[in-house]
Amino acid sequence: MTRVDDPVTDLIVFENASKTFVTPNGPVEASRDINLTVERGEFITLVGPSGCGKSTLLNMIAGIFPPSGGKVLYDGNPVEGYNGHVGYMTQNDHLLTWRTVAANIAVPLEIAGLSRGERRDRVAELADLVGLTKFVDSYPSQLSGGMRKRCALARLLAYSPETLLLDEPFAALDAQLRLRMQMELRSIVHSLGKTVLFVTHDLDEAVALADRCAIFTRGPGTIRTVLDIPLERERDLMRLRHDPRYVELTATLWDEMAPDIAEEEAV
Amino acid sequence: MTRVDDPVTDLIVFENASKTFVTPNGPVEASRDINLTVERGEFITLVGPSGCGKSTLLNMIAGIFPPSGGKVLYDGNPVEGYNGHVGYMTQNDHLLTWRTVAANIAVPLEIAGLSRGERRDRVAELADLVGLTKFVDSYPSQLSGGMRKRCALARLLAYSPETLLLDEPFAALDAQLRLRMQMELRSIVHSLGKTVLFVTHDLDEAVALADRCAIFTRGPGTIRTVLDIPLERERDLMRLRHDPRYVELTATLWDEMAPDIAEEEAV
Amino acid sequence: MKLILIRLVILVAVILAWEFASGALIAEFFISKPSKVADVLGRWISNGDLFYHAAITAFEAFLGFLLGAAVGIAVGLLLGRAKRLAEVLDPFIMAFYSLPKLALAPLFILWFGIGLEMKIVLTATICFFLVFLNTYTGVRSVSREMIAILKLMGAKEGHVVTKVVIPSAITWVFAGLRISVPYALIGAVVGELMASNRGLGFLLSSAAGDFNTAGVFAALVAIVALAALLNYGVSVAARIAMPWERTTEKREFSI
Amino acid sequence: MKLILIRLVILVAVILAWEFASGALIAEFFISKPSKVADVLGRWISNGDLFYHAAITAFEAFLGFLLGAAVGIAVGLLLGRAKRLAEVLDPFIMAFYSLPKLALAPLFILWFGIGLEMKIVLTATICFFLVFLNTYTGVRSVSREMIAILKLMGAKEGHVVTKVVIPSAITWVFAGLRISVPYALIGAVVGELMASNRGLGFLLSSAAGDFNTAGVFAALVAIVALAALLNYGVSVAARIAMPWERTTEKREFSI
Amino acid sequence: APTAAQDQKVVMSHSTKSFAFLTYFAANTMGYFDDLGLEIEEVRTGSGSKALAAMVSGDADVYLGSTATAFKSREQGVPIKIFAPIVRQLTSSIVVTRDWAEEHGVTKDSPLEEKLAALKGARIAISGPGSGADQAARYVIAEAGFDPDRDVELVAMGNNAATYMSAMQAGQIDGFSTSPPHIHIAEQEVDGVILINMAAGELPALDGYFYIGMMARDGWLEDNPDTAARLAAALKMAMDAVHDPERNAEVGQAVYDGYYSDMDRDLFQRVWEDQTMSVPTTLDMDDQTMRDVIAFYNRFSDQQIDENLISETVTDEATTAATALLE
Ligand SMILES: Nc1ncnc2c1ncn2[C@@H]1O[C@H](COP(=O)(O)OP(=O)(O)OP(=O)(O)O)[C@@H](O)[C@H]1O
Ligand SMILES: Nc1ncnc2c1ncn2[C@@H]1O[C@H](COP(=O)(O)OP(=O)(O)OP(=O)(O)O)[C@@H](O)[C@H]1O
Ligand SMILES: O=C([O-])O
Ligand SMILES: [Mg+2]
Ligand SMILES: [Mg+2]
Repeated sequence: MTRVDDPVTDLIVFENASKTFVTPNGPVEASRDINLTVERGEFITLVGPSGCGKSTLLNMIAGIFPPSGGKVLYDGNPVEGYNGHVGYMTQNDHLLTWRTVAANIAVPLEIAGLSRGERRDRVAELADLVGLTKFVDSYPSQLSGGMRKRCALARLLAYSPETLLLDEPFAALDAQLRLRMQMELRSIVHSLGKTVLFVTHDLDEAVALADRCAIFTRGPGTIRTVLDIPLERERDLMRLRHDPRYVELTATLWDEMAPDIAEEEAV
Repeated sequence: MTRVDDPVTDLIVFENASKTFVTPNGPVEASRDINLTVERGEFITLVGPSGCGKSTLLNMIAGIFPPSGGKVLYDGNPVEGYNGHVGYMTQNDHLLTWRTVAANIAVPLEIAGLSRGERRDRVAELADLVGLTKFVDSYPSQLSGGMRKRCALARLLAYSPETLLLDEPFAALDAQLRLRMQMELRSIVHSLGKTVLFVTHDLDEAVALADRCAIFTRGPGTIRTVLDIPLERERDLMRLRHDPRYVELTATLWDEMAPDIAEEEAV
Repeated sequence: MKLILIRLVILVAVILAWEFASGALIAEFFISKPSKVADVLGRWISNGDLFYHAAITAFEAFLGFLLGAAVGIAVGLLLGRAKRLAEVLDPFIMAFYSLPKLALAPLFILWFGIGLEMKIVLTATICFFLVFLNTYTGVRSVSREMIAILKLMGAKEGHVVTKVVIPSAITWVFAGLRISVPYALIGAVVGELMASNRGLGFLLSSAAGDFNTAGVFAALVAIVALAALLNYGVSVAARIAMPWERTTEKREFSI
Repeated sequence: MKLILIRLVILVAVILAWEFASGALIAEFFISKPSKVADVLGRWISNGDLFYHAAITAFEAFLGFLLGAAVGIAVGLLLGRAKRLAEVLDPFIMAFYSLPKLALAPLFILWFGIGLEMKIVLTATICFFLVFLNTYTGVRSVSREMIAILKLMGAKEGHVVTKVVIPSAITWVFAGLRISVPYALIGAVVGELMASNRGLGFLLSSAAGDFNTAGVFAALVAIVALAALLNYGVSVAARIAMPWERTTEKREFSI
Repeated sequence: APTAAQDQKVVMSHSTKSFAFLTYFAANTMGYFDDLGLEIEEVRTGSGSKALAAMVSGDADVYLGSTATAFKSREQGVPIKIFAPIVRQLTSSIVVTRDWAEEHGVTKDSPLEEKLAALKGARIAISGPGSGADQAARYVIAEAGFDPDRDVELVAMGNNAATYMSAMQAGQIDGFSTSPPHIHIAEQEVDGVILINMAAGELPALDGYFYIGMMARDGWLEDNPDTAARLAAALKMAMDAVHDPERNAEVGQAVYDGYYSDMDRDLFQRVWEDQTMSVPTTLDMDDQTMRDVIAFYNRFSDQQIDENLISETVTDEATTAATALLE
């Protein structure tokens, strides 16, 4: 991959980045030679087989660990230690079990030093956004799986990091709620100009949300293709199904992702 | 709901079953007046909004808690305490973090008293089935999200309970793997005549796998409709997309589930 | 309610068995009858001795406990978060911990005298180690993932400690505190046995010196009662500090 | 390696400071010079005294520790699983725990004599409570969800205990064991102070009775060394019992 | 009697409530300290080393303890002095179980030689190695011609005499060596036999041994010469009272009321009569007595005390002033 000239727009750059975990049973190669450039304000979806290294890629951007080979640059500099510019909604919800929903959403606000009043208002707003208003006083163990995810999403949205890393955020939501959340997310991201990396296994979602979609090979994964999604930035997700470009793009992605199935179907 | 005559085929019966959780912040109504009869050997999928009580329903069959109103019968008797006839793959994977993948899969085999050799063979077989052969010596914390789910699935399949309760088992899997797992599951279930209750948010999946699909209302949920899926028991999941009955059924389900979206789309 | 009843029944049974065993199975010289112990307690209560001595011991135990627990929690948090430092210091801490405090009595007296300070310091030392070791283990077993999540939100060390480390480790801290409570009393009493002219330990040793077995047992009963009181205080503190725990036990669970 | 070096440097610094402080800042009568302590140790080593007495104390401490730990773990598991029973017994257990063992010396001797048994029983009693309380807390904090999952697989109580409860609570058990190790030594030594003519406690009290401060410190050094040894044994056991923990610390984590 | 303008507080530390401190108990309960304007606060520590530490730390002003301790301390750089005598008798005596006595064919009244000879192989409890009880026992054993380290089993059991009784009861020991009244209590409570009553001077060689003295820091003595003198004076008043046949019973009653009211009155009376002779008649602490102390100590200790220490460790300033005060 060639270096792009304007370093300001290249917010995240992977240069032959690899990650091999060292374990007592020997090395586990999670990612191999990742090359990817994400521009500021882009919405990238990541799709690929289970275990191909999608979460690993997000981890490297967040600075959970450095790449074992190659480089991961954020805003021109190698990521070293926890990357304070990103917000990360991990695959596991990682809620604080000893805090209620409201208190969980408030964590980043407390860290940011907001006053009690400001926190309360913001928490109420966010709880409403994710449909948890009635459950603000519940503990995570009293929530359903999808509700926990929504709580984690609200917590992420509570502060305003430059970049959002979302690891299968909507997998546990029903179709309707998922659509609503997708619309909310796109509108927030769009209005605030955030950069997003979004992992999903739902190929329709991967197309519907993305500016570009990175497709991983089977693990130890590398990025096989980056599919451009030439849909408008302002798109009506609800009507997308009827857009022929969308239908074609999902078909393409499907073929890319599941050649065996596609083959069978072609018979 | 009227009592069915042949008690042998009615394996699971919900009679006006409700569940209200008692919490320090007051009662939380999770399920209301659930009526459902599941015949032996049926494959039921459960769909509904997040938080509508799908997991709660499975919990009641498993005997995690009794209904707070109404009855839940298993094989003609009220469920009292842990129901030993069911295998439950919960929404959270609940793997034993201190055991490797192989040792996790082996847990039910140890409980069943299999010899070391038998266990080893069976574990190898199952690890292969879910594609974790290379990771049998990894600990859960070293797996990707989808791999953890697969490990939990393998653990469930390790023993042969009469009824399988599956709570979004494939949500974290990529399309291809998901299809493979769906096929494996249907073939196992079919050949061994198991009864299955399967929660999913993927409406295509809900139709593709089910004999009947129970649709929940928004929580406190009850079952709004039970949709019959008049597809063959022996179906080719890979080619289902081309079956007009399937296409129609998914459309019906979509309308049932997301009337708002359907409306918008109809414009 | 029923619980208290069952406990009462057991208590009464034990006391009755003891009443009959004493004198019959074992000389009263060694184990005195509960009725006589009650007599002594009654006398001490009516002449005010009990309250006077118990107040002193309670004061020493309580202050020593607070001091030892506070330092133990602080050092446990510090070393739990500073792994390298903990590794360097580990053998020294364990060495100090292994010293039999009884054998150091002359040194304790030399440095801290024979007054309240000495007993408070002795108690604090004993409690410190018990609270420290549990707190440390608790802090070490806080989920690294959770800490990472918080750091990504821009949390400073202070936030990490207050928002994740303490809540995660608090069960450990309270386990350490509960383990320390009886030792706080034991520490104060042993301190009083070392040197004193007041406190329950003094009552105990004077009774022992006079071969007044009923007195010895009366002092022991008072010590146990104080420990129960202090223990109750810790339970209340635990319930306040861990609101989620209280509901967890009562909370219905789902999987 | 570097770690050991840093520790050595600290150790040497402490010993030097001590060497200079003793005599200068504080009378040797109370804190004797390390060089003199070394002399005494050298003498005890060459005439075999050290080995003889240390072996006895080690034997008492080790057996008492094993016994107390085994019973503590067993009772902790039992009561941790039997919540009702635990609630009923709780006040009685805490009452016994709060008794200053020193005050019970006459009874210990009456029942267990003045030989090894008495020291082993005393040590076991002390270790029992520390191990029990931690094990109990550990068992109580095992995830109910995990137990439910296992029960659904048809697990009997035995399976639940061996496959979920013990592995989940084992960090707690080992924390209890580590807390007990020094008390095992302390218990044996206190037992020897109660009655004996052999063991490190005896060496200690002879030296103390002689106002032979160097001897007192030499005995303390020997006690600490024994504790370190026993502690090391527990660490090794912990590493064997918790293979996943060993790798957890070293394991790279991802979120 | 002379009185002071205001009461001076003196904190007094000692190990246990034993007759080894009889003179002091008498002075205290007879109110002589009060009479001389001294307010006494008493601290009991369970062992001599702790009582000494309390005095050296400054929390206690005066330490009542074995005279050998003073030499030992000074030798190791702790500047304390003996300034008044308390008891001149090695009060530690040996009591054995009746079974043992019968088995070995001895009684309380057997000739000393027989009693000594019987001790071979006995298991005798002492408070701690190096303690007065230990040294007394060793001395007795050596007198009998045995090796204290081999021929007799000396078991250290701390300062809780109840422990000795338990051990006797449980058959774990044959006897113990300690000061009155514990030997007498054992006689009564657990059917013991007082084999060698040194407190009553049964062993001629140790009769009159200067066992317990009053000690203080050099600095304290320099700052409080008058207080020291008054302390010594009160002791002298007690000595006089004890040895005055008219007042002996009165003193006994006072000591009983003040210290031993939990004890059987008759038993106390027996002990009292037995022991009053251990109370010195004068405040004298001559060099020869001190040399005896050192010789006795050196006989059973690894470390040897130098006689040259006597002059700096013993002061007669307080006793001299006391004598003047009383006149
Ligand atoms: N902490 C770890 N230690 C060792 N190996 C790890 C660790 N974390 C991840 N891996 C391995 O790295 C590989 C990639 O994992 P990753 O979580 O990135 O997959 P993923 O693409 O997110 O999969 P999924 O879609 O299932 O979540 C897997 O083989 C996994 O076993
Ligand atoms: N242990 C509990 N205590 C209190 N309330 C609970 C508990 N478990 C579940 N609930 C509540 O019951 C309702 C139904 O939860 P349930 O987990 O059954 O939903 P679900 O249909 O499985 O949702 P999802 O699709 O998000 O997993 C929710 O409102 C939830 O908050
Ligand atoms: O330290 C104890 O006295 O138990
Ligand atoms: Mg992942
Ligand atoms: Mg659910």
